[in-house]
Amino acid sequence: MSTEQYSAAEMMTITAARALHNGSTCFVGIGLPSEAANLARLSHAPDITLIYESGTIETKPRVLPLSIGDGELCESALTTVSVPEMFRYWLQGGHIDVGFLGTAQIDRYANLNTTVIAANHPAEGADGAHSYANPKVRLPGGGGAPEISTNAKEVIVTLKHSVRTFVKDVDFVTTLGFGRDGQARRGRKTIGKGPVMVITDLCILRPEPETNELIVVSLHPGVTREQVTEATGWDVRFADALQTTDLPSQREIEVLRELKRVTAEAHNKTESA
Amino acid sequence: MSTEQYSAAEMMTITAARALHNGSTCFVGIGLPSEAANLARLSHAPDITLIYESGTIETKPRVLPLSIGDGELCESALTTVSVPEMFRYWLQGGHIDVGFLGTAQIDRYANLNTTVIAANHPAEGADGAHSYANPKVRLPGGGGAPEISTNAKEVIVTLKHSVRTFVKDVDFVTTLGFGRDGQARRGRKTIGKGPVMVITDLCILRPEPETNELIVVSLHPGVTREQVTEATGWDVRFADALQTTDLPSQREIEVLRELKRVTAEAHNKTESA
Amino acid sequence: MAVFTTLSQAIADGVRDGHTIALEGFTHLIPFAAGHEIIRQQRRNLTLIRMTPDLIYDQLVGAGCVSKLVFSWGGNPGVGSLHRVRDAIEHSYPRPVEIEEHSHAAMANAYEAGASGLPMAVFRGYVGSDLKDVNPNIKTIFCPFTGEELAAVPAIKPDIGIIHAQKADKAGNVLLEGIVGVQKEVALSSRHCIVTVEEIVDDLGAGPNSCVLPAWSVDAIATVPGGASPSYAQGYYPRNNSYYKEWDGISRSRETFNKWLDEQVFNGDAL
Amino acid sequence: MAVFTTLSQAIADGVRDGHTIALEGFTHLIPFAAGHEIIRQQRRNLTLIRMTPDLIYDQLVGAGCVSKLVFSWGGNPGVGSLHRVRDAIEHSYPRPVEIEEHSHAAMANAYEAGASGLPMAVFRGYVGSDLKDVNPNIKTIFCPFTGEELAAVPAIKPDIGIIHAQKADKAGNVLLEGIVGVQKEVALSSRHCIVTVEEIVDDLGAGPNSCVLPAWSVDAIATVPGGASPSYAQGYYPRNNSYYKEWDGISRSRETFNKWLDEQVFNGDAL
Repeated sequence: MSTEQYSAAEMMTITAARALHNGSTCFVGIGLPSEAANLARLSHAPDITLIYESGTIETKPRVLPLSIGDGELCESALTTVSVPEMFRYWLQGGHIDVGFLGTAQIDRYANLNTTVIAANHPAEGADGAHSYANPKVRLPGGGGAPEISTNAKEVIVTLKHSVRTFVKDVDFVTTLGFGRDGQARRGRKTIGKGPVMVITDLCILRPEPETNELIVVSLHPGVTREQVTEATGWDVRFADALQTTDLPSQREIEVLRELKRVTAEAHNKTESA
Repeated sequence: MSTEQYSAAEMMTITAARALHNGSTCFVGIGLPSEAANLARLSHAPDITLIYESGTIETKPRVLPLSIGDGELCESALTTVSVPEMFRYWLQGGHIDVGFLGTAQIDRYANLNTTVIAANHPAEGADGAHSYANPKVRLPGGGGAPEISTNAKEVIVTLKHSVRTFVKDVDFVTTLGFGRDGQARRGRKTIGKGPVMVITDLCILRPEPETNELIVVSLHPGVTREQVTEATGWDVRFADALQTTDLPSQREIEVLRELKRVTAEAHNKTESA
Repeated sequence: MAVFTTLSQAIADGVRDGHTIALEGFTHLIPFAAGHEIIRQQRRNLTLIRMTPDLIYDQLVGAGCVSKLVFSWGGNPGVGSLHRVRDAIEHSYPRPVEIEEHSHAAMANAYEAGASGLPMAVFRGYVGSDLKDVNPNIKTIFCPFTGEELAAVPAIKPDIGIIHAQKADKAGNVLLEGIVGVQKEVALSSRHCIVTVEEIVDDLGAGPNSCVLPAWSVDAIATVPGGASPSYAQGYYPRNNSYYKEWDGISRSRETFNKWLDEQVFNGDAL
Repeated sequence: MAVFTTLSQAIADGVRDGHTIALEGFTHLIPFAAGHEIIRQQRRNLTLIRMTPDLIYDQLVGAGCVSKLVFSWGGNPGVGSLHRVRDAIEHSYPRPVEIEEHSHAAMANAYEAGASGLPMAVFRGYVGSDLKDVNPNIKTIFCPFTGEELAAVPAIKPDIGIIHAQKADKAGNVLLEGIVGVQKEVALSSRHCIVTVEEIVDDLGAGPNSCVLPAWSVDAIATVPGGASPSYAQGYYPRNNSYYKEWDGISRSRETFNKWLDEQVFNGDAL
């Protein structure tokens, strides 16, 4: 399949889907993660367990949910638990292999900001409280992410690549990546590994061993280093063994498009479950 | 009905049953409390809610349970919750009007001991740790009682009257009545009122205002002050307005005997639910 | 003990200006009709608690009922912003709204602690998050056995809890099924609990371990078929996803919102 | 991920001398067959955790498998004492057994905390009880918001959790119904979880909010019809109350107990 036959968004979703292993348990954020997680389930990972914060365990929706708690999620689930139980027993209890998150902003240490874009963020010396008191854009807030990121065994992040989203320091650390200095998880035995992979419409990034700075490990087909550098708000580095991401397969494209088609059909009905 | 027509044990059960109000929620201990609580439900308090620590809420057993978790309790319940939920949400959450307890030992401040009878309990200066290290008789332990007694709005205790059971100071405070000095609940706003009534086969006792010492407020028909004094391990006092407990009614006797008959029948089958 | 009443009476009897209120329902069973009735009765200075403020709080905030919002994720799920909430926070229109911001885990634990009669919830949370720096209600405690640092937040104990459920029986016992969210916790932690239901039935038909609220654990029950629309009631009607999308347009400007308020809530068909 | 196996294999693979093990089941669904298998495999120096030790632990203690017991109510419900447990505690026969004693609320909270991945449980407990003075694992913490004194106990996190359930489906998902006790908590807090079931079915037939353990949350499943007898399995067989009464006689003397052990467990019909 040539690069003309799929969009950058599809490339992102398919690459994110591939990051999920069959047989793993995945706590799924809404939006991009949900799309990729369900694509994984419908393609290479039929036995992946998808868990949503609404309490639905091992859900197999036919269409993508618009919200985190659509009826389809419950109807197709193995079982549905209360939200306190979900966060206490299943997430904090250590039963989640992968937390799969989107975000509005990410920084070089994979910290996530979904709280506030600051009106006048100082270039250095990032301070979340300062940003919070001086909002330019109010974002929806943390939701499940702060504890998914620390209580899941590992985290995968997916978002579109741009200088607005990939910043040197997030205005506000809603959700811990590796902290302002990249070392915030060091020595903390009761929390997970944190972000192991960030998947965008341009590339795949991983935290560098020791520093935990995100570096580009794979470029999507047709994407140049310059494109990534221009879309990244810090002086992003590239792995020595830089890879090219595998092309989407015919089947992956087909499954994804069919999923989006039935989803659009369902959600555009006046009333849909 | 004359006093010859019922036993002292029946008098105790019937009096204990009367202490429970229709419409209240009652957390029921096994044994004597369970018998009395079900008699209440089958006689004057059809809308009493009986709750057992096994998680069964609003249970209406046809026969008395042998254990705290007989199948009959669940089958006849409105709903059954997990044991952690029972203790957290329903008991500690403040939804229990009356905790209904039995005990092996009770003292003048209504402290309960179901842990250990000491081999050589010092006459004064009661010390639970000393008793624990020097057991004469090992009792079953606290079970639900320690938190029923503090998290229910009030507590009713029922047990047979004897110098072995009614002691000046319990060997071990498994479950708080009013403490070693009668004042342990004073100023504690987050716990319940504690024992409001103790019902035995001889009489009814209530804590005296201020001192919280148990005093006899009602003698069962035919019982003398001397009998109670002799059966009590401290110099028990009698209320100025000492009452005589109402005789059991014909109906109370009948309902109790029928309940015990069907219970015996059920439990004497080789296998019974 | 549950009293059967009308929604209008239940709100009139229960909700006072200045109350702290939780209207819960995690996407499913959101008590929209009760929210509209609070707007109609023009309650003011409410502190509203809800994990996902959603359209229902956008409406209450836009109608001027609210002075404080406690939440963990404020958006129109899958669609975008809550325009009325943002207008209140950013421009104090129609009134200023103070916010207290948490994570989902914190609020779920705080509801659980409220239902458990505890003063606080303890959980492994907010590790490395700046939310700790902007919310004084997030504190740290240490495990006396392991020394581990854990987060503590105050238990949620609303004056009024409002939920929507599928059904109640004639004795007033309530059954919730499907995505049950934090509704049992709301019912048990609130000083006064109002439940709207799709219908009253002879027999709940509940399994032995279903999510049932006994009649004596709730205070008022009102039958309001469709009372969760445009969210959904599993087994009764689906989520009106289109309405969630249309809300973006209605709520975007003060004019279109106020028109909606006037035409639909005060003088119209909204339940 | 659940592996289907035999009970004998599951115990051989999972249980080691010195392990901390919780065999739970609150009156209902007590995993007696698994207990007998542990006796047959002659495991030693086990720390056994259980709210209500009951006959199953009387048997394990009497058989010499146990060096420590963590419990909150030790008796034969409605009948009397656990004679083998008392003989071990009071006379070190057949081996000395150390005890750690709690209340039900403490243990229920400790299981809940274990399932929640926390190091400790916090609850309003042990107020005025001498149990605090004889159990160093009961500590005090203070609410940072209200100053209230609360109790803390360590979370229970067994090496091995063993439960009995009504059924599993062919994928290994497990359904418990009725009095579910603390079994979900045991399954989720244990490092390794063994489940015996009455039967394997095609479809669990579970309601949307039933107590279901996904296949990936348990480790070994063995089909053992009658595996909870003389306790009961709701929907399958009733509690054998007579046996509980007979046990009083069997267990009262070392001789009759050892005879039972030899004839029933090692060489007889006990599951």
